[in-house]
Amino acid sequence: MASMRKLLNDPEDVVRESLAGLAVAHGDILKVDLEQQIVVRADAPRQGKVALVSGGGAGHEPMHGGFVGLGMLDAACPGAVFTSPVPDQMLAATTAVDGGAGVVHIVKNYTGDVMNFKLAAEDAADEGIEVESVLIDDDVAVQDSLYTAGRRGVGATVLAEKLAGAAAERGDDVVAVAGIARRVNERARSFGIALSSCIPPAAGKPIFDLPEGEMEVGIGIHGEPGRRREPLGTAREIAAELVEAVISDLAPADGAEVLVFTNGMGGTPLLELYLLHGEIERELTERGLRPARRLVGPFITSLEMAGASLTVLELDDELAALWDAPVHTAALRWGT
Amino acid sequence: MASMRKLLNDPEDVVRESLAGLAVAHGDILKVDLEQQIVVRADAPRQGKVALVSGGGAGHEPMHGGFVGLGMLDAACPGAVFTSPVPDQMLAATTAVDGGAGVVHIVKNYTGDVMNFKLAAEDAADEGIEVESVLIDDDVAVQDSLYTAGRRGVGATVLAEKLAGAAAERGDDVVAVAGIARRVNERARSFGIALSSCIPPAAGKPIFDLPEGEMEVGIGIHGEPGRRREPLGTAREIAAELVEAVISDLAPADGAEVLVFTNGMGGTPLLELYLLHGEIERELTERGLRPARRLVGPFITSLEMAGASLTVLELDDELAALWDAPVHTAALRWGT
Amino acid sequence: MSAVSVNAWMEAASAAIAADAERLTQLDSAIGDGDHGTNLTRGFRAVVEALAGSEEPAPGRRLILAGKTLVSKVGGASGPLWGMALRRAGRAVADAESLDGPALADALEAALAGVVELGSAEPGDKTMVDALTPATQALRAAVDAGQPLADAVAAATSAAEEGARSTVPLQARKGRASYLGERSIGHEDPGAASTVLIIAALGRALEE
Amino acid sequence: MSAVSVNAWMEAASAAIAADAERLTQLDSAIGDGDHGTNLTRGFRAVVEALAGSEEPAPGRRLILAGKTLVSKVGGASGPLWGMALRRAGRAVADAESLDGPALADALEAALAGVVELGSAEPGDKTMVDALTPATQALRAAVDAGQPLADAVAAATSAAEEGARSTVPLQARKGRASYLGERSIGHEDPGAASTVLIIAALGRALEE
Ligand SMILES: Nc1ncnc2c1ncn2[C@@H]1O[C@H](COP(=O)(O)OP(=O)(O)O)[C@@H](O)[C@H]1O
Ligand SMILES: Nc1ncnc2c1ncn2[C@@H]1O[C@H](COP(=O)(O)OP(=O)(O)O)[C@@H](O)[C@H]1O
Ligand SMILES: [Mg+2]
Ligand SMILES: [Mg+2]
Ligand SMILES: [Mg+2]
Ligand SMILES: [Mg+2]
Repeated sequence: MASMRKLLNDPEDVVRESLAGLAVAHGDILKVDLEQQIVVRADAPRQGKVALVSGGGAGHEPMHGGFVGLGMLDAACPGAVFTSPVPDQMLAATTAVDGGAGVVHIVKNYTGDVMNFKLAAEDAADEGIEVESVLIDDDVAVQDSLYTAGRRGVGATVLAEKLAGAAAERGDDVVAVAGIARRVNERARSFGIALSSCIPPAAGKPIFDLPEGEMEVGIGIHGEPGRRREPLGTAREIAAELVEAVISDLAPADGAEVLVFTNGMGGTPLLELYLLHGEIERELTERGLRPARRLVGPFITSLEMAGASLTVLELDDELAALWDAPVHTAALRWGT
Repeated sequence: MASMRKLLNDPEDVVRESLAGLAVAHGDILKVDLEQQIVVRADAPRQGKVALVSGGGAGHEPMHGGFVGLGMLDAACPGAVFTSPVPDQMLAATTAVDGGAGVVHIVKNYTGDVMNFKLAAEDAADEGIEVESVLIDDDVAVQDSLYTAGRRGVGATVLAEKLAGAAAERGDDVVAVAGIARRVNERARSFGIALSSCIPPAAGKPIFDLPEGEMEVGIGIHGEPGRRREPLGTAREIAAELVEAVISDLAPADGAEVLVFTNGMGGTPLLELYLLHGEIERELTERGLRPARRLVGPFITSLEMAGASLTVLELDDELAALWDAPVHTAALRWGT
Repeated sequence: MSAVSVNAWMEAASAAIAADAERLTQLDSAIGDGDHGTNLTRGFRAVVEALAGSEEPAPGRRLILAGKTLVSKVGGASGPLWGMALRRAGRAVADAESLDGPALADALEAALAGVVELGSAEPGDKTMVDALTPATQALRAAVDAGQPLADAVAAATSAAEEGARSTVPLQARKGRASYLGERSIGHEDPGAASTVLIIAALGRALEE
Repeated sequence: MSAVSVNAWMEAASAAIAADAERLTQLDSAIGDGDHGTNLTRGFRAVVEALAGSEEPAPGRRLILAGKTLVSKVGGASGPLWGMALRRAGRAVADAESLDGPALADALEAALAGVVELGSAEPGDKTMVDALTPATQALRAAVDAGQPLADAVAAATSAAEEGARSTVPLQARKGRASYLGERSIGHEDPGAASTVLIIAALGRALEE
């Protein structure tokens, strides 16, 4: 017990007890149902507003609980660490926030998440709630082929939740809100690298060992090893690698305005993350792209993994305006 | 080169290059003078407003550069990692933001910071700028005696910068602004623990080794070992230890309203930090105190150190109002 | 005539998985996210509890309860997959009074079909399907050949073991392990390994 | 008559510190924040550069330039302390044409006074003062006794070494190491260790 390098009591209780802390820290924004293990906007349900529900394994904080609030999610349902939540939770979240205008499920493309959300959506339909499911699969590290479970959902999830949340807030209907989330997914791509593993509470030790001087390239967000190992490069080299992977796949229009999201995996100091962000913007600018919005920080993490991921979203006027719209959550806040 | 687990180019350039990234990420809030290595509010100098300048070694991000902006700091001058900046930087920052109403220096009580800021204040006085220096020394881990360099400045720094920044924004004069910062320092106490060391870029390896199952108790923010080693406790035990250390020294009034600042040292997952925060609030409430404001997250860090610190500030109506006042910086933002 | 007790099966499976949770998690750490052992331990514990609290006599209905419990308690990929498997198994045997050889063969076939319907994995994709498919086939063949249920279950267990071993050289095409591409080669699939435990548990659940 | 060349002194100090930076940083890791080696390496390199770019002939003024450079380039505790030390040393010898024995003794005494004024450390507090104090005293005594400058510098170096060694069993009362309380016992003070290098560098800066 508690002999691993973790601030917790019993590893089995870590998610529930963390939610209890989130609840007391942000009682003005959200409420937590500890029984169902769901986080719900304090003022839910909002009659007539399309509701946004997301969820997934815990361990990616602030995602998703930190994104519940005005202009973003109406509810989040965290599973055990790195384990998709169960349909019961998703259903409880969906019914708790449904304001009669339908509910959008933001689902990251992992076998578990997809299957559990599918079962939940069927249950919700049985209860007469209109559910639109949006699948996020922006990780270019995984080939989207018959030979894989398809691309993983990573950084674009944060952007989709912000932009679709803003669309719901301005009064879009359920199809339109889902449409915004899908547009974000189509126009965004991500790629990540890790400099260390993380320590899932249940395992109590790192998932993999990374020798000094090497990095995992093409990682996901569950502490799993990446597609390949490479000698650790300089920040400049890593920025070039991230940008090349993302931009060659996204293929944005010449001179396009982009949102640049430089994400920390949890254990990378902000000092380094900003340094990397500077290198990334230089790379993007050299390719003729125009960074017009940015997000820098640890927003979709793998516990204390050291590393970073880049997400680039090709903007249009509507998406930029939705990005600028007010948001008031534990992790993202502006305009209020 | 770059063989350590770090996202950087040359370790000698890490601070300057990180500032370059900060500048492109937050051009709406701040500007960076890479030559002088200082971060300045985008709209500085603000004529007639008291200016706030802080600084210290880098490696504590988002402190201080992430606190530059409306309602908080006018300038920050980061030194090398964990090394106090030099008087030239402090002077450059002071002259860049002076709007004729005087400048408040927020100085954390470390030998280097104190000496360098002292020399800078003398230089500023020579140039006719009125400087009030406020010393922050809130860390109860260190006895404030003849036999130490005195208490260290830790978490209260963040609160003092926010509250004094709000006082400056509402138009207080230089003595009043400094007075708010000093009041925060008098009414706040901090205590921290570490579950791992951190890796300063220049050293390239951890400062100390912590065996599995142990923790450093009474740490500062420079990756140095703490006052003592103890067996790693549960989050509940650690919360009790933090609260006891802070509250027994602060000795707040019965039933006092407090601001609870649960700070991550950089490498502790938010999942764990919220869990700890929940335990801390329970402890405080059991002692009859009333948490009325909270700040939870990594705001004053030691690179990727795993661990947490607690700062408790005894509130009064004025301090609570100053806390609620708008702030718009890279790391803290509300009301705008 | 001998039959399988659902309660005894689930208890034996739960005990075996709990005892081997560490190994399952190790396998999942190599090519997944290191939670397979805890996922199934949590799930089967909940199943045993749910069954203990139920008065339902029909084995089919008990299997449905077990499946629903897994869906509600596990999450991840294995929760809905094994949940669907047991629900379908239960429906297949409907109100049959006992899980005798033919009923168990029907149940396993329905379970496999449910897993494939939900997860679309084919044999060779390096998933639990690679263990469940040969186990199901072996059991059906032995039952059809009139072998005693104990022998049929033993044959199914051997087939599952061999199927699990056969996943080692494969490159994963489904689930998390598929993200690793060629790096998934050389490791046993955790879901196949736990399937062996669940099938083998049948052998400790034979009555009469 | 033999004297110390300021340029040669600073160059020798810079080289010695750079060569031993790793060890200084190690010492500072044990009871400080692990930057002492890089702090002084950066600082003395800048000093050598500044002196190379200066035409100033008077050793006193060269020392002042060296001190100002340290203040501007190092930060931390050691930057202002050694900066103040060299500035005061320079002022003490004013426009003297050479840093001969008596001038050097004046310079070191002024340096020590400056460090104490800024940092308020007393001997026994486990700081650079514990090395600089005996070194200064030994040099003054040797010069007063009419010994050759080389011998005086050698005596100062031995005294500094002994002073640095004497910090090992002490509990720190100043600087970062004081935060450790009793845990600071058993380690040599990094600032005392670098002081040894700077004093020893005098021996490689003797002219005539
Ligand atoms: N599409 C699929 N079809 C069948 N089985 C699958 C599929 N995807 C994953 N699995 C099985 O699930 C196992 C992983 O389960 P588990 O670790 O509990 O879930 P997760 O991958 O969500 O962490 C894999 O080893 C594999 O056998
Ligand atoms: N008040 C003081 N007076 C004299 N020397 C001091 C004082 N405080 C610290 N020092 C010296 O400074 C050294 C540390 O220097 P350095 O590591 O460069 O700075 P910092 O402690 O700011 O990281 C200590 O080993 C000690 O010798
Ligand atoms: Mg999982
Ligand atoms: Mg330092
Ligand atoms: Mg798994
Ligand atoms: Mg130091």
